[in-house]
Amino acid sequence: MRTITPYDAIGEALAEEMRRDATVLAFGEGIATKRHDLVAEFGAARVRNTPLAEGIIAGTAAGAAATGLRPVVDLLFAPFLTFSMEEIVNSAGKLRFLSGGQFSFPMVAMAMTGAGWGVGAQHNHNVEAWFVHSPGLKVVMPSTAADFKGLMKSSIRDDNPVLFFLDVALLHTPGEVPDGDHLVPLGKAAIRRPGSDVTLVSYAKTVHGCVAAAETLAAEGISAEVVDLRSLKPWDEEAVLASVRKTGRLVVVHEASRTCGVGAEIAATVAEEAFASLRTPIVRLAGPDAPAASSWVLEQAFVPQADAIAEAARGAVARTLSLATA
Amino acid sequence: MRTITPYDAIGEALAEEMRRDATVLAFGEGIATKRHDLVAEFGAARVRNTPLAEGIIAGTAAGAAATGLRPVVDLLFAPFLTFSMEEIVNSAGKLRFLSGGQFSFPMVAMAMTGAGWGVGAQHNHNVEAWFVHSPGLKVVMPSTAADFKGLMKSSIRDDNPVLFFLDVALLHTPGEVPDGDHLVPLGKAAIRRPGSDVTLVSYAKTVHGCVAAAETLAAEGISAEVVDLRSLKPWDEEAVLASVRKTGRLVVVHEASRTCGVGAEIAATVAEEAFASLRTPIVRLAGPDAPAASSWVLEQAFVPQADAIAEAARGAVARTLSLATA
Amino acid sequence: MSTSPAVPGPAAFLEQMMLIRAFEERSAASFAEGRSPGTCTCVGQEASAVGVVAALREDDLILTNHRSAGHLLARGADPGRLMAEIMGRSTGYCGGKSGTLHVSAKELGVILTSTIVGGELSLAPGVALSLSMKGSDAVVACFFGDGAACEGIFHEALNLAAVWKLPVLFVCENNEWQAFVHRRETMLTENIASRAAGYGIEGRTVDGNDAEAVFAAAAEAVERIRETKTPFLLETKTYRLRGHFEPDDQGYVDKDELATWRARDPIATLRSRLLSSGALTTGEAAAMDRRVAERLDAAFSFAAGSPWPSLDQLTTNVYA
Amino acid sequence: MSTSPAVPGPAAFLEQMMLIRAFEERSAASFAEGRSPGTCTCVGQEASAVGVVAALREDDLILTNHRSAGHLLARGADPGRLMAEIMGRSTGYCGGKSGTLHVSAKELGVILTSTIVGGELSLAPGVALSLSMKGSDAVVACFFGDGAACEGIFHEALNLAAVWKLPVLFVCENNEWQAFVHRRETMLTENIASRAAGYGIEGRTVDGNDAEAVFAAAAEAVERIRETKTPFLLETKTYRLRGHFEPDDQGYVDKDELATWRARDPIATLRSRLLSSGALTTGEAAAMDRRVAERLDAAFSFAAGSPWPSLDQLTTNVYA
Ligand SMILES: Cc1ncc(C[n+]2csc(CCOP(=O)(O)OP(=O)(O)O)c2C)c(N)n1
Ligand SMILES: Cc1ncc(C[n+]2csc(CCOP(=O)(O)OP(=O)(O)O)c2C)c(N)n1
Ligand SMILES: [Mg+2]
Ligand SMILES: [Mg+2]
Repeated sequence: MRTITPYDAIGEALAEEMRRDATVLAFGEGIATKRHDLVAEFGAARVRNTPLAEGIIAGTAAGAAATGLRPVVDLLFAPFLTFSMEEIVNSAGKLRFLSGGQFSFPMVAMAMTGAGWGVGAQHNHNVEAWFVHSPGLKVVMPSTAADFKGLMKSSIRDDNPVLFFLDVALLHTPGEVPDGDHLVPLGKAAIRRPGSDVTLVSYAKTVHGCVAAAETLAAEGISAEVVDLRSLKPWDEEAVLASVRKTGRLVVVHEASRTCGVGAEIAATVAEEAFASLRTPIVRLAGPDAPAASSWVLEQAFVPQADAIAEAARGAVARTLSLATA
Repeated sequence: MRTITPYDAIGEALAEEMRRDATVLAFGEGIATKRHDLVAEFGAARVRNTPLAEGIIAGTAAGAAATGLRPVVDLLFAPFLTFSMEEIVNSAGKLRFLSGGQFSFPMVAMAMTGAGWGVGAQHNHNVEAWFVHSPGLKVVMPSTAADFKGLMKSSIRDDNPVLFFLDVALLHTPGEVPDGDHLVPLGKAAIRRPGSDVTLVSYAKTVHGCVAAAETLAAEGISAEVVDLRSLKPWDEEAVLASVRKTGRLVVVHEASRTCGVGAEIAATVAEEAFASLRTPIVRLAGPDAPAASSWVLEQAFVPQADAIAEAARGAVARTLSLATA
Repeated sequence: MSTSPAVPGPAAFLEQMMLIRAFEERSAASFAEGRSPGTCTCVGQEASAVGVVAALREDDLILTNHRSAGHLLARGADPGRLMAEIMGRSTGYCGGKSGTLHVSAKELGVILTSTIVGGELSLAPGVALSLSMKGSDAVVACFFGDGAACEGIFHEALNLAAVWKLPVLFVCENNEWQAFVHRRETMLTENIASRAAGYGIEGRTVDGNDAEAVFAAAAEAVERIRETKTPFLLETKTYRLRGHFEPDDQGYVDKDELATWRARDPIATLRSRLLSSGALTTGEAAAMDRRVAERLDAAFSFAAGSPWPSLDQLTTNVYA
Repeated sequence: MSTSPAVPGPAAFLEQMMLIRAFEERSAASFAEGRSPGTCTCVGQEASAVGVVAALREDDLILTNHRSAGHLLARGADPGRLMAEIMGRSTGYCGGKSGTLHVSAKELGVILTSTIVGGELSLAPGVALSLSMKGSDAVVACFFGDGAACEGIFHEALNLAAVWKLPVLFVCENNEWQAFVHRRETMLTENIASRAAGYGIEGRTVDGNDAEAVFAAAAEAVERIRETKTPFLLETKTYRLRGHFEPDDQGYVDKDELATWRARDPIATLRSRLLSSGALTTGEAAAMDRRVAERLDAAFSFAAGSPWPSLDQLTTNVYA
């Protein structure tokens, strides 16, 4: 175990996978400048700066992936993905299917997102749900340094295009990372805290809000289970359903806007598959349906915080009780 | 009342609004060729062909909208919107907010979508949920010739960016359109058929499947209410909740892929807001999480059809009964 | 390393072009009969397809656009499997999933037909990157239209390929139309090849209706790419003689322009030139007609007789 | 129709540039003290900003990019409201919603600061379309970087503006850097103005560190645009003397290159030229220093003393 930042954990993951597999390469706007150690070890052909052009960065990744390479591309901030939607969605996501399985697209596209830097809505926009909604893609969004590393390594080894979202608020906060070839499988949630009264499902920075809320709630005698999805596509339906079947109550929390967000999918699936176990209405706690402001106070207020999460959980528990006693 | 195709209804809406308001103009790849009557009436400056470049078409619309014009742009097929995500999402959707309300973006972006032409996943991909998930945008997707006209006219008059999706399967099938200045407000659903046992919520082509299913069900003694959303953002929460509170059962139907689709938002909202009224698990019937194939048989199988809708509704009703008798 | 392709004779070009033309006309007829969906034919542009493809080695790779039947057939695609794909049958190159607009054929080195205008441009540099990182001296031929040259991805692709020294032959088939919009409505310059200078690479315009001229220009360009490891922009000037997408009555097309280009039909021109020079006898020409018709009869009956994909194909091949 | 702007003297340019430089340095200091978020300063590029903006009429409109403080201040923005915006206060031009990266000011004709590289290019033609459909002869100045010139939207915007004859002055501030990537890693050509030919429009490169030269070139370009109704691509060659975004130690920058350009600092150069020619006395120069310092003191205390936006602002101004 070492304590390193998620930023460094990503660096380790890249280095290890590039060492392991000569077809892995990385490119993006400034990656060769910022990760100069990778250039030093693997050479300029495998770690490249690019022109400022997100469309062709993603397209080049797709073309390279279709023909034997395993590119990792850094697209910087999630809103810049708007310039590479065509290549990611129409090419990387669909061409395996459209070719009848002739080609595959093993590539990873990284992008930072979320509140924390006060840079406003053209840098801070959580669009992971777009990709969850699009066929042929996988989507991950880790909350711990260990998962940044383990999920990145698994993403690079995956034979499909993976969107890898990095929550900026977490990127430079050190955390424990196991030594050795640490892999975290795509599609498996982590139970961050077991509990029996209410299930809190979340991912990325709001997982930490959920854990903090669970601690507060524990002091009040409410036992909250915190499920960290980690992978948003595929997402761990089994883990979520098992938890809700146990607790009977679900609060879904994320920073992304509520409407048609990942939380909607979780809530809808639970309302379909574990309806009979629900003892109380599902609650979604999410960012407002608005762009993110730059102003620090507004930026922070955008994100569901521990207090609000605890309050939502309390409400859910209280509501069932009152229904039961009515 | 006249019987015209949705394609012609859109033409009428454009002509009427251009006549009414000199700031309305239309441009796109071939619109001046295909709608030559508009060029004849309003001149080449107000109805323009463009170079083949969706990014700048959408960006030009946003720039023009910010400074006093009301552009309508034809972006042809929904998958081509991937080339204009930046302009639509980061500019048209966010800049009113980011400017503190200094600018507004009255523009309409049209795109065709859905099964019907056998042209495959790079022409046929229902991405309306992306825009529902993005702040500052409105989204409509009509199912009748009258709504194509009335919603287009309202969209042009709206001071916000509106994504207008045209289901290709409906575009050339004539339907009744009221005479005169026919307006349909954004955000209001239509009850296509009243009913009391189960609510079928849908939009675009699958509304017709729901109506057909409701007819079949009626013959079996099951009374289904069909709610046509028409607007996906804002969507008519009130109408859906009222219907579910009455029927206690919800089946949401759309062609778009299920995961994180509009149906997820409807289901999640109902699970939050009308939980106590639900007598049975919510059911979503949607396209598979896969690209659309070109082959006619696969293309049709992608779309939830009347039989499957009726079967889902029957299942919902039967399940409650068995729960009730259990 | 494969050897360079043999120089094909004009008669071989003629027969290839006739096959392509006949294929497209049957495909359009099949649409008109309601047996297949609409399609974008390459009628009028056959010389560009056969000339460029003939200049490629077997290990060179191809990406193309919605008007790809010519490129595929010139590359040796089986007309039966191609038509089966267009008809959405399980025996097509992509099992019916692609249909007419996204056909790829790995076995032929055809990585992509992109029906997203510009999609081929976005993937081409990456394909070339794979080749060059493998140490191969193969090149990638990327076919696109004058319309695609208006898309931002054209700019990004040419610039990246130039800066990274990627072996891409960018082939702009300038057919004067972009669906229902004339090229002149979309740019102030007459040529697209002149844009190459802005990226620091070479460009050249060639008569796209002359298969031999196209072949010569493409062969030279390919050679330069292999030598210099720098992309090249080749523009073939040609004309879309049929409509954009079936059905299309071309009512919006200037009659004189169409007549001018009909008179320059690449097939009729070459055929009559060969016949009048004696390089081809009427008997040989008739034999060509017969061979083409026979191949297409066989192809269409293979396709029409092939099974539909089974419904489980709805969700296969989504993930690896 | 507004009248043309008076020709500003070099002393006026100098004082404007000094204000901009001091504003940026204080803004960077404010970041370092944890009082405002990171920011992209235009240190080193002041001459390009003041020269172009001075060539505009009051009714001309501006779109710019993430390095916009110079353009805004040259246009007459209030440093207090600008700093308040950067600090996220309710008294900023956008009520604190924009922050440093998206400032617009309708009252100044500044339609947009785009922090999406290329966003300014995507909106500019539409803004120009509004002007020309209103029958105005005003122009749109669109500032962007050499990096933005690599984005596809650059290509699309220039081409559309050319074809539609839109009055846009495209100003490429070529500062040799694109965040952490040197311009030479992103293109094979030395100049961006040379790309104008590919769109059939005029382009010109000017010394971007000489405010008077920039002014002269911009004034001529604007005149041509008004006359010919054709866009123009003006490239100002300059250099980013500070890092990309605070904090940035520029450890990746070649020391010699930096030293060369430091020696060409547009403010120091002009100031010493004016002082040595006698056009400016040391007393006048000192008075300038004082005025600038006073204005900025006032601006920063206004900003720091301004209230934060109220939390209801989270969801206001989303829809009209
Ligand atoms: C991104 C995108 N925009 C628009 C279309 C619709 N469309 C298909 S082909 C075509 C014209 C293409 O023109 P060009 O590139 O010159 O090729 P051509 O058809 O002339 O061979 C258009 C507009 C598309 N398929 N993809
Ligand atoms: C679409 C997009 N891609 C990447 C970025 C990140 N970024 C911000 S500024 C910048 C460099 C811009 O270079 P240039 O256009 O030359 O402007 P300069 O900063 O040199 O003034 C980059 C890569 C961004 N903001 N937007
Ligand atoms: Mg063309
Ligand atoms: Mg720069």
